[in-house]
Amino acid sequence: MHKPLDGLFLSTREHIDEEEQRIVNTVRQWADREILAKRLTYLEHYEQEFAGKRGMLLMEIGLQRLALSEENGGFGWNSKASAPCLAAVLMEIGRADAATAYMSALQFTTILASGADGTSPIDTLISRFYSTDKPVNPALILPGPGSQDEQTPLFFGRSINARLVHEGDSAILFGKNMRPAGCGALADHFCVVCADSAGKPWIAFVPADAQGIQRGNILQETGLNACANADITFQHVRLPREATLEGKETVEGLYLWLNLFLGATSVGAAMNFFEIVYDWANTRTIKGGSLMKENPLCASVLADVAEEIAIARFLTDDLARLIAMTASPNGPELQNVYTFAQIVGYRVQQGAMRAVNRGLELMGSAGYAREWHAEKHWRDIKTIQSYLCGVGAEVPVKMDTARFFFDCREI
Amino acid sequence: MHKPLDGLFLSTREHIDEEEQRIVNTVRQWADREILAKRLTYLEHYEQEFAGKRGMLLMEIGLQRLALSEENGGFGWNSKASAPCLAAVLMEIGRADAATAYMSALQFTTILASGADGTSPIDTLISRFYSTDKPVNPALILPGPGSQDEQTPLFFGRSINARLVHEGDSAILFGKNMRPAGCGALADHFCVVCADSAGKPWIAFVPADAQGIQRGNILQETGLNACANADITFQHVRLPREATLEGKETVEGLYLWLNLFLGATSVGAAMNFFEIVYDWANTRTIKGGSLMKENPLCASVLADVAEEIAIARFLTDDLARLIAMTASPNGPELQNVYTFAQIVGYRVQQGAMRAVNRGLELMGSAGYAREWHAEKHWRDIKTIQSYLCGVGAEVPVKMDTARFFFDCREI
Amino acid sequence: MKSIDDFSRPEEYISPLDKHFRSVVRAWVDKDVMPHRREYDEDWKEHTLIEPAFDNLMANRGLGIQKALFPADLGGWGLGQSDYAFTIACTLAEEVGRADTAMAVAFMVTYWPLTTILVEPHVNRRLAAEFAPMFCKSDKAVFAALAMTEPQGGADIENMELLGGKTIKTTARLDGDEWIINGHKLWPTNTGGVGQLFGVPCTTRPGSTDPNDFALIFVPADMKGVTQGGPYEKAGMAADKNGDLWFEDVRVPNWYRAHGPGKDAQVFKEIIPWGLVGSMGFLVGAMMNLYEVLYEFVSTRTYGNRPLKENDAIAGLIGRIAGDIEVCRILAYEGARIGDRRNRPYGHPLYSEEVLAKLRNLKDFVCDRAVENFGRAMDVLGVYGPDRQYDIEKHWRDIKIIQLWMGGKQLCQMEAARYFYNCKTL
Amino acid sequence: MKSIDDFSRPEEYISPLDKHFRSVVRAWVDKDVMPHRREYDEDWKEHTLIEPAFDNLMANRGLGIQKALFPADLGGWGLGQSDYAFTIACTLAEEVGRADTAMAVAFMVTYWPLTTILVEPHVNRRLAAEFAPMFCKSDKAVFAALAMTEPQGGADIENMELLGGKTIKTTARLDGDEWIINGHKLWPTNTGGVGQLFGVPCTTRPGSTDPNDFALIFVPADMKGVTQGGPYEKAGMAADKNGDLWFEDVRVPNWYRAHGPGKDAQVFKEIIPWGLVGSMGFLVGAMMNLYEVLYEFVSTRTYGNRPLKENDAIAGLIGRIAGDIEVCRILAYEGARIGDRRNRPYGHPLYSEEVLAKLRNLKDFVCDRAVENFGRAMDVLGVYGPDRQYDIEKHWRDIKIIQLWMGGKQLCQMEAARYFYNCKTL
Repeated sequence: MHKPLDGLFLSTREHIDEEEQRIVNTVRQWADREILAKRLTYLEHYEQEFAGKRGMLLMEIGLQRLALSEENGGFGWNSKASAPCLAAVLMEIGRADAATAYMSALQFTTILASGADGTSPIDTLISRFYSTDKPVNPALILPGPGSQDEQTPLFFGRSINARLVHEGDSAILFGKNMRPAGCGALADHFCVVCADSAGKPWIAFVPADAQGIQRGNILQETGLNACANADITFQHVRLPREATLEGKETVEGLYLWLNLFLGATSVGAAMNFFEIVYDWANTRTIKGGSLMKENPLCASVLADVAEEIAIARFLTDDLARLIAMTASPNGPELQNVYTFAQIVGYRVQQGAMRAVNRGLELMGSAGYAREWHAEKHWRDIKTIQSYLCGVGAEVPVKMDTARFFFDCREI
Repeated sequence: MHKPLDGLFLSTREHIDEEEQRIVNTVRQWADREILAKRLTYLEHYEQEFAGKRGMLLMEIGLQRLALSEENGGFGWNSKASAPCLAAVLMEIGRADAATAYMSALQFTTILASGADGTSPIDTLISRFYSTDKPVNPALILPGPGSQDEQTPLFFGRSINARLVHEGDSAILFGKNMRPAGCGALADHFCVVCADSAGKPWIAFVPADAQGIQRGNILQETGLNACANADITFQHVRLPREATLEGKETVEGLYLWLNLFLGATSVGAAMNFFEIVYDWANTRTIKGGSLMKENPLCASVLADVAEEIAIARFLTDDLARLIAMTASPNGPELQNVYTFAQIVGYRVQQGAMRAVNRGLELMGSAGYAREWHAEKHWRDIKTIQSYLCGVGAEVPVKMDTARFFFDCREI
Repeated sequence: MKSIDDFSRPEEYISPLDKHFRSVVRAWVDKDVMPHRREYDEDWKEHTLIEPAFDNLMANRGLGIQKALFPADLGGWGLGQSDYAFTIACTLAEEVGRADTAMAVAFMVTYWPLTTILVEPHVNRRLAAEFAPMFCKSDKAVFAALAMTEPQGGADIENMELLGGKTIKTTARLDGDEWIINGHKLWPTNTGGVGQLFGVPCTTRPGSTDPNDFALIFVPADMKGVTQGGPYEKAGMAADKNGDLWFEDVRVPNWYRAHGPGKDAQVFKEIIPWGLVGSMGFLVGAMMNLYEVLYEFVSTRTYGNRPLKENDAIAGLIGRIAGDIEVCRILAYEGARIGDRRNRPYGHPLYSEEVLAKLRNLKDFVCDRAVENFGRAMDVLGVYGPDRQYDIEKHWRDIKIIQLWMGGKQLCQMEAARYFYNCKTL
Repeated sequence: MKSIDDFSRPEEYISPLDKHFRSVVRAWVDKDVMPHRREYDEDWKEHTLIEPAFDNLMANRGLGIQKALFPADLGGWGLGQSDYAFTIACTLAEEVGRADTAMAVAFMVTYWPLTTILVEPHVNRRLAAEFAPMFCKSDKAVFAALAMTEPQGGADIENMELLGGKTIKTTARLDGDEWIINGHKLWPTNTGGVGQLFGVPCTTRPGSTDPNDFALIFVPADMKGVTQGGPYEKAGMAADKNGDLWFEDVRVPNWYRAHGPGKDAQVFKEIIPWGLVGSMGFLVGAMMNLYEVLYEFVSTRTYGNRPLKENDAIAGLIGRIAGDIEVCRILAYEGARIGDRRNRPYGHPLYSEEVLAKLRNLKDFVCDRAVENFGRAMDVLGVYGPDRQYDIEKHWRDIKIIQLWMGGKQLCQMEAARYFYNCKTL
């Protein structure tokens, strides 16, 4: 397709300055030249060729240090005010490859959820970890499903399956066969939501080379194939105390960023899906001759595709702006933005998924053949959606929403 | 309910200054004191008591002149930059009474779609018409359904049923049994989309006392009962030429404003519905004793109510901001914003309607009894939604969307 | 033009009487209801227009259909003994619901309490004989009501599975050979002044969950101590009056209890399937009318100067509406058949968890489709959608209440989930 | 625990053979498919694991089910003569689809072209005798394919109502007592190397819309000039191979044409109902497996430290999933029955507009529910949703293709709309 996407999908972004836009544009060029133009090659030789492209993005363009504070050697997109720019960058990466964007989203989430203030010990620790000349593979272990036979501490109903015990200057981490949201098999570090003995939630930053970490077999998963996953066991893993951060608000903050970044990732992937469908609809004929796009029923399906993506992008931008607004003294409260982040996060994934499901309806077997690449977006976005749900589909988010709006106390 | 709605439903509004916010607050006080506090009374004695309250809003608070230019004696909220403020005001009125807000929405649409530049002849004409000490009742005649037996000029597929012929300094209007979007029976003027002999669309401003206007019987309609409707026939209605405005862009502009204003109206009504459901959920017990809101299934329905309204409000704010952005030299193009206005307009109505439909599920017969007022919002919003569709449900909007995003030429 | 009768039904289930019932009721609908139904909303309090139409359907001077369930030897038609009772009920619900679902519910709820004493295998001959003259010999429509809902608790009474009747506040105390009944009910169909006989679920021991303490007692409206309030004003369903009902030391003979301890709780559970199948029939009937109106509109009004139905996108949308009606009709008759299998070796009793859960599920499903499709249809009509002259908006207002009644959507969901997932604590 | 067999079926329609077929196929599924299906995705090219399983189902050394349609005197089971052919097809589709819908389609598509010559009232004895040995005497699974789709035009061939075959590019020319066939087909199930017999829709006069110029000709895969390409790599359905198929001056005897001018077009229309009912069966089977997996997960994993199913909101959500499965199963069997009514006075022929439109509608509906519910179920499993070990994600990938095949969703919508609204120009 030969139209600029920005001219089609409007945005109310007003918080991105020229310098920031330049970085967004650089990432778009990388996407166009390095990935989209060579996509069919990658289909055959994924492993060999693709990893290098991610390296180029993270190292040469420097995205691995984008969200690190200037104090710690980063680009300084480390505040809430950077939310719109970070989201914009992830959309561009997601358009090229959702798995690559997903890993950057986890990186950004790890950094920003840990404060990223340029001064705290954990920020220094994480910054040092990321300031390497190799791509860092991150993994998140979030609260999620519990098991019938055990009572766990909860984060708003979701089971926190990792336990934290503080011993002097150390923190010891336990947890058995926990399922990360992707990347478990290749993670260089884990960002883990865990609970102390009082049940209070914490975040722990865990380098993968720490003693006592076991990984299960590589899992076969629906999508995000570059994010090879495996179950993780922590057996008495000792961390420095400064690798942990306390409090429910910290975890809320993590979800807030995660919803934004995964939303941007899926919207990016969906925009490339739009490009694929655009090309299809502009060349495919039906009913013995007329162009598919000129048939009103097909056009209404095409409209669904565009509409869902447009709305998802709007909502992602809204969430980014809301997060940016919390940086100002009169900004909204965290609990409030947390609720909206959960709502918007789930709606964006749902919208992106609907866009793809609808688009596939028009593509027949081309939607399904690996060759056309449409099916990859479908599998990738679905995987992100399910990961983000954690457990119970949208119910945990619904409970968060009802709790906030209707003052429920027991759900 | 005793919580401020603003604290619950976040907004990304940044374009409202203190002065503007004061007006919004005044309208809210009017809503709380004059309408919401006395609602049960109105149920019995609607006609007698309610009309006066609208007069208070339009005359004493002065809303009838809000969107008029300062040059023509108005408050000066007459530019695209005023979109967020006007939408905010309509939400407050809609919360009190959708029909009252609907009539203000039609007023604002009439004024702004006609240019409202403070200098053009039509603006002067309309401003003079609105500068009276009685509430002006407006009605719109929009493109919509055509009839099997006639070919009409089209506005993107919708039939333009009124014809315009220019004769020297006059314009003559024709049209038979046309169905306005509400208010036909009591209109003081009509804002009519019509077509000239070449099929080009125009807007005409028609005072109701012009010669040659016939009204049909008062219709019984689902909701917006204060906006009594009737079919309208124009038989050689003569207007001054300056009461007409030319061009497809003019009609696109009209839809753009209409979508915003009706969106704000329905969101406002939905927010009051939220308050009703809030009270219900916080007092009603189920399963022999527990509070409804503490049951997870009911809570998830409550969450749907809040979520749909929150998203609808976000999207309305987004549309308002987009319209405001078109005022700046680098702003998006009209065709683009028109498409988004159609998408957002339809999604907002759909979301508001879903919120109400879900909420009613929990209210049992109270949802249905006139006494609780929930059913009024349900009927009012549904009426707005159907009016706005014009004909063919969301299909015309889908066609607009596909045309814009996929360059369809024949649909 | 395709007719509404082209929607599929499971042909193998249909009663031999179906054609006859359908044609006489449809003739009545077209003559007595269709010409007047647009005025019913304003007639909600007085029933000046509505009452004569009911008389023509229900009473002896008309079709006399109110006697249908009574045994033939008592002057009825004996449908209580039919193998097709549910399927015929579905047919009747459809035909009347097509014109006016409120009328359909008011007429069919008259049968509702009577099913507990007139349908095999639970015929109570003595009560049947007692009430037969009231229904079989009248030249006026006679309405009965099942007075379930109480002020506190909403759907709690319908939630028998969970609460076992423990929240029932209406009491029945045996005093010699009479029951003394005290309590306050509200919202039953056919109250607000029209009910002449009430089936009253009450408790003989307040707070008990023992099924033996649940009693279903028949109370004629003219007994001392029975008070009916006036009808509530509602968003729709004007032909169905609902109001308050008070019982103050009302005395009825002890044999006015439907069957006795234990059995009453069972027959009370058994009324639920009737209500659910009836609800589906009402909705399918209303949707068949939706199809008729929509067909006309999309054939004569245009978009792009061609009939709406010739635009592929609109065709897709209205095709989905017709397709949903087809689906719902199949499901409604399958639901009816689940009821009619009650006495067959491969069937399940009406009070079984299986029947209740499956019918709740089907009813929930059909309600959702109806609410969705009427809403969509109004939008297809656009500016004409809210206009009562186009007949869809009235159904839109009316059918929402079908989703809300009998415990509403969420109770349906819970019963289905309990059944399919063997949930213990919902 | 409730079992998958607790979902409703219209009991009155079920074949006396149902129980037998169901139990032997289920035993085969549990033994030969369930233990291996998670590895099928990697086996898409070679079918090293998949082929032996097919042999055990289809060939003489196993259940021998590939002979089912052939007349008994030719070595088959004579199901082509059964009054329950569609209903049994639905049962088989369900049972195999429960394990793997790709396997189900590959196995059942073998019947597909054969229905045109083996099912009453269209039995072509000569062709039946010709092909009977191939299927009835083999110790290996033998696959047939219906080679419809062509490179340009996509679903156009399935869109016979509208296009009358005018876009078909594959030609058949009579040369003496032989047909000479030329053309290029792609994506048929059971190509990519596995097909041994092809039913080939072709035209005897390119561009014609005259039904007499449509020919359905059988072509064994080993004829000179037949070339099968390798299988495509797809997002799912690994057990179903699809590829290109070229016919280059392929000569077959003139009596390999199914029936002849006019009749071929009719029997080609009649295959569509089989495909639609089969599709619904596959989906219901897959959803029954979804229920099994989901039941286990929601019973053992927790939210708020209680089993997921004991949370009312999650119960509501999974209850809706189970409820939809119930609904879809009822509809699938009603669809099957519409097929089995073809020879009854109250039924309609398979080629009739009525049957085609109604089955398209039901298939479209069931597809939507399946796509929706598998997607939801993955989210219920959350981080475990995308994991192949939980078996839902494979179905999720597989069943989407069922929505896309046979002309896809939009063709279904158009046929239903045409029928219900008598549209002329869609």
